Amino acid sequence: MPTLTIDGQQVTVSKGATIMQAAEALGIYIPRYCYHPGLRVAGSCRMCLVEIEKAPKLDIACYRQAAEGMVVHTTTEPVKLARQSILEFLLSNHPLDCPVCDQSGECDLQNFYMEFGLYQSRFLENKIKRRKAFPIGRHVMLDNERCILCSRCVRFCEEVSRSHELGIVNRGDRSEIALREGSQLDNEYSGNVIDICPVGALTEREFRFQCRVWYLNRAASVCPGCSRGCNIELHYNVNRPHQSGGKRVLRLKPRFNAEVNKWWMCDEGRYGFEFIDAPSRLQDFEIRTAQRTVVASREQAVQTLSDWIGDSIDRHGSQSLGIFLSPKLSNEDLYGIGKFARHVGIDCLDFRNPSERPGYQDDFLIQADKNPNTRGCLELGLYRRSEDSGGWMAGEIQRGKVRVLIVFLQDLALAPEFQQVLGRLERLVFVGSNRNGTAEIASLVVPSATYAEKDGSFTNFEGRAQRFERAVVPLGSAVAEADLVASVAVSFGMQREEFERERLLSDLRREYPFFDQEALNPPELEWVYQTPIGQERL
Amino acid sequence: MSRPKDAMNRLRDPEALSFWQRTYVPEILRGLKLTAAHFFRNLLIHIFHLAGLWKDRRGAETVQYPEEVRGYSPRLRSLHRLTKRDDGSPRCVACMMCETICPARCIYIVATEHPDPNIEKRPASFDIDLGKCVFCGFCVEVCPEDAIRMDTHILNFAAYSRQEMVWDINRLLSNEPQRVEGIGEIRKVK
Amino acid sequence: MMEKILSRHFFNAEARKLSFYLNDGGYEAARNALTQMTPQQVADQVIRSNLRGLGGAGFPAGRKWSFIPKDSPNPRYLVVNCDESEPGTFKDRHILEWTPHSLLEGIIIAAYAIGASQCFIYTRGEYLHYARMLQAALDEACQAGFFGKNIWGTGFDLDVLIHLGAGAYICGEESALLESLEGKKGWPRLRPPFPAVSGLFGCPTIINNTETLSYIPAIIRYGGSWFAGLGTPQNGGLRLYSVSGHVKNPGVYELPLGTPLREIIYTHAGGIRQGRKLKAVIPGGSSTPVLRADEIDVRMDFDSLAAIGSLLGSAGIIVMDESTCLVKALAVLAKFYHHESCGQCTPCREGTGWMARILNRILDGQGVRDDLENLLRVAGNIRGTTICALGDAAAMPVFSFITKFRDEFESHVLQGRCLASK
Amino acid sequence: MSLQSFSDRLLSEISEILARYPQPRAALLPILHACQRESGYISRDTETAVAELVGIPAIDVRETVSFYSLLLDKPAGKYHLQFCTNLSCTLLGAEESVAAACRKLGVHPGETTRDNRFTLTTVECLGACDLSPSLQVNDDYYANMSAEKVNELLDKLK
Repeated sequence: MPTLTIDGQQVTVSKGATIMQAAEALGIYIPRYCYHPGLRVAGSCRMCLVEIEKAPKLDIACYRQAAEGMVVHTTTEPVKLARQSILEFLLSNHPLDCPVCDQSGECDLQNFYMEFGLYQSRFLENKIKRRKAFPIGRHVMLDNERCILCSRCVRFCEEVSRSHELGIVNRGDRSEIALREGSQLDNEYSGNVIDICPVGALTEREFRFQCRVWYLNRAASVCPGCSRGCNIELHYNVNRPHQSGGKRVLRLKPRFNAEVNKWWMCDEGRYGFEFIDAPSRLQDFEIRTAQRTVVASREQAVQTLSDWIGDSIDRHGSQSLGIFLSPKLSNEDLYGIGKFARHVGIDCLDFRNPSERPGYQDDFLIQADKNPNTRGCLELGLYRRSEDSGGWMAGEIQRGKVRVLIVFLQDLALAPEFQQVLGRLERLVFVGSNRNGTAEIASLVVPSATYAEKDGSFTNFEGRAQRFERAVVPLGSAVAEADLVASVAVSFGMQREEFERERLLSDLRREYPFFDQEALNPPELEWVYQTPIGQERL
Repeated sequence: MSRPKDAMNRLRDPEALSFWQRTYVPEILRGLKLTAAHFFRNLLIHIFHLAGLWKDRRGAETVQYPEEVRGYSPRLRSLHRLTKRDDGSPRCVACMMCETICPARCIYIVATEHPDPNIEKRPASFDIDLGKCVFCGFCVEVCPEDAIRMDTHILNFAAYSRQEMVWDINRLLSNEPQRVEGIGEIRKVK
Repeated sequence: MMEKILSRHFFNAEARKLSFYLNDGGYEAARNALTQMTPQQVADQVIRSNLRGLGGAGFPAGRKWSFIPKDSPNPRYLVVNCDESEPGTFKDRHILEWTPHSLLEGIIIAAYAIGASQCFIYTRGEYLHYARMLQAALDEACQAGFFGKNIWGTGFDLDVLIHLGAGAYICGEESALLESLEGKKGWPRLRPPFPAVSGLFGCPTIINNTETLSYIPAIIRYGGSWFAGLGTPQNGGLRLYSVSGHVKNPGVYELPLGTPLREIIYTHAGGIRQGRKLKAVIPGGSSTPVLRADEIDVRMDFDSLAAIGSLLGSAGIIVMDESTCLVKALAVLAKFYHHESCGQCTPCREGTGWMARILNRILDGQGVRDDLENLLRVAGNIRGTTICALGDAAAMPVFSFITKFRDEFESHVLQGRCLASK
Repeated sequence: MSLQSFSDRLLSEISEILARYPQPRAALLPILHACQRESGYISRDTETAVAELVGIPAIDVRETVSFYSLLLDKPAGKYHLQFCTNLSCTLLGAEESVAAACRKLGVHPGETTRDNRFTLTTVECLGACDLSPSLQVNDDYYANMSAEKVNELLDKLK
């Protein structure tokens, strides 16, 4: 347990910790390019050179281990000079591409240059020309001129994705990133190399020219792509909608969580946000009769729904109502719906879509269950334990027991069990964000908010409940499921306050001790892979 | 630091006026002389003009806008134009610097791919809403490519609708720079 | 007393044969070491000899051996650095060509001292011809039972493998050499750990220069103190000086450490050719700081050269006469370091190319006033900030050439005029 | 394409090499040398095949081949002329020999003659400064080159 002094502050770190880690513990930021906490130390960029007393020359903080009594300086003149010179070297062959580079605004070369740079070019020679802007995979563009050879991407492909696509070929200043002949950077985690690239050498094809990053806002969220629940950030553009053709959510970035996903996320999750602004989004309440479909106001729709529920209870009892939930709903929405169901006596509930098959999974992040909140549904007990899948409800409809079915998000029309029987229902209500087969035949369609448009929490497969925060307002007339239920529940004598987000969460935690977790504390934005965007200036 | 203070003192203590200055009479007479001279000069020249004489002399000193204009200064910030590459395509690389700095938020750019990877980016559309523009010139200052300028000397771009006040990339590209000559000189507009 | 050890039979083709070497008392020292000495006694003799590493850094060879951890369960390796790529140095080539058995015998003794049963000889790929000569010698020695299992019935096994590099100066740097030996590109490793602790395949590894090992048989045979007595204090024994450039007789000269540079140039190498005047000397291979003609009265040993701001390096003496344009000379060296920088760490990768381009521009008559300051500044920014010593090696000539011959450089930059007399 | 195109002789040489090293990867350089001796250069297909043999990713072989200047990734002529242009050789006029060779063969450094007989390259120190200016043709060293000696040599090699 060595104790060392950095910039006059003492800190004790565990044995084997580096100066970089010790400095981080003190909140001292040492600039770096090749160092990434999730990868083997390369020690090649030399940006993190620090002064160690009694050492003959500067040494790199990312590799040198802390030793007892070590005295380190990170802001002295020799250190500043070293940083300036490293930046000057890096820029000597780096093109002045910032105007067209998607990385500008979140580029470490820009940021560190503004902070530590020399501000006066003394480089009179011609820059080395290399191949620019070519795709090297489904999601990634490479620009060899911009590359500073930090080798983060190479190490990522060696150590994390273990796919070994990238390498550094040639030597000296002819070195460049290259792929194996005829191959592509197409592993399941390829998007991460974009995040860890400190400059604009690796950029995202999907995000290309969609928006300058300083227009982006960020929201802490949880990936809904599978039951891993990777912590993510939603980056959305509402300042300059014209730049990205009206699309609001433009990209997802992983958010550091040591227990869940570290610094990474998979491509499937990363590019699985298109549905948020897709043309298939439902934006209006629709009431459908045999003859025609009319757009209704929220009040009309809520009234209709309340009437149908009340009517069915009056005529056939609460057993005639069925609710088909979705493991894509948040804990709070599920709990709110469950609360209402209990209040009016509906116990015909399930969430397991019989047509859903397990998907691809690997031994790193990707889970076979592509729903973010299956565990939450299970913990809340919103299913019939005696049955092994949700298909039993088709039987209840067939037998004429369930007459009104409210379906959340799921496309039951795809499930063979339900295809035959949905027509037998008196009323089919669909609540969902995007149009699907079930929405097409529903007599009432309620547009609902996606996870990007509301606050909530998902419980991942390990039982970790994690909060996500709202990024954008719901599209069109879309409402959060719990809000819809709240409006309906008022007609049945419940208080609207019972369905407020914070109240739902606190009730949930009280009623189900399982959810009383540390992880449910409000998320904090943690920028681990890049220095913050200077958003406050706009 | 002495000069501002000095100036302040001078403001407070002007030089003492002489006797004649305190009477104001000479200054009043001088003023009258100037206006009277103009009055009689204009009267005379206009009468001669009526008679078809002295046509090469200006009648009044006032500029007969819009039939006449004065030569503008090169610093004048007039209607924007987008500069062109040798092949006629816009120099603009859609970096959004002007859109970012614009205090009136009147610039709207949509970026797209340029076929040449050495240029990489170009504007798919570039609109300036002149109804919002405050002609601060920040867009010109900030442009890293010298792609936008305000040297057309066009000032009469009024329109009948808000929509017409939005200039798109084609209109902006078709604007040409105005050669600066005879700053302040009065010219007839053909 | 013998004046020469390794070079006694240079240019005698018979000498590379095992029979000749055995007649000369060859392999006796190795047999003695293995049968009558403990590894520690062997190491003690080498420490006593003051033999310092002859690859460039000058680290005491015996002490290096002592860094092997005593308790490591991993196999130990002996690696012979025969990459010899330092411009101006060609002594190892002579050893391979004329006295390969000295090296092989030295390997047996050193391997015994450090407890290695596998040795790799890393030779540069260009030396294929000389590597074949060494291989022939090795085959003979194997036939005679000097290598393989249970050597001289002592139970000591030793296998030697000659490994050819493929053209990369950086692989003479010991950790890059190990990477190359492992089949990777020659990117130097971060230290610590040092190779003695974790080297080849993560096992304890001792890397010695060819010349160093070749002297060991004589040290064991005649004793460490005898060898130490041949040189100046702290700088034991003899060494092979490679002399090239504008001298009458370029070649390898085996002389005691501490022989004055003037004597080497004028007495042994025959002086400057065509009766010209001496202008500058690089004393220890291209990366060592250059000396002016008035500085050649220095003794050629580690400490004396360090005292006047230069280095003994690999003792590759490059002599330049008055007809030499030093801007051109430095540009050639800068081009070399640019070509050979491995590209791993930033300062060397970008800086070597930058310096080479500035110097080329100056040679083309396109120099500008700030160029010399810029060169010094770039060199200063490379020095001490890189992973391995190549950065320093690239920076040192730039400093020494510009500071010692500033007028020549200024004349080139400011007047576009070369001061070299043609 | 892979190992099938390797001759039996080469394959047995490779397996011999592999047997001598404690780890297969360490045998990479000798194997590449063997491949280059066989076909004059190392093609991308050869790289892939070698990667398979040694059990490492193909990009690692690519990195290695591109790093070392003696490993060629395109064919050289029958005679590969490598002129040392480092300091000792330049001091004694290496550039004149290079220029003479360029003139005679009608190529620039780094190029191969159209009949594929000669490839001319300038290289860094060959470790033969006592023989300056030195020239390596394939594996053989030639000492004390001059413009005349280069011309003579080229005539002989033709």
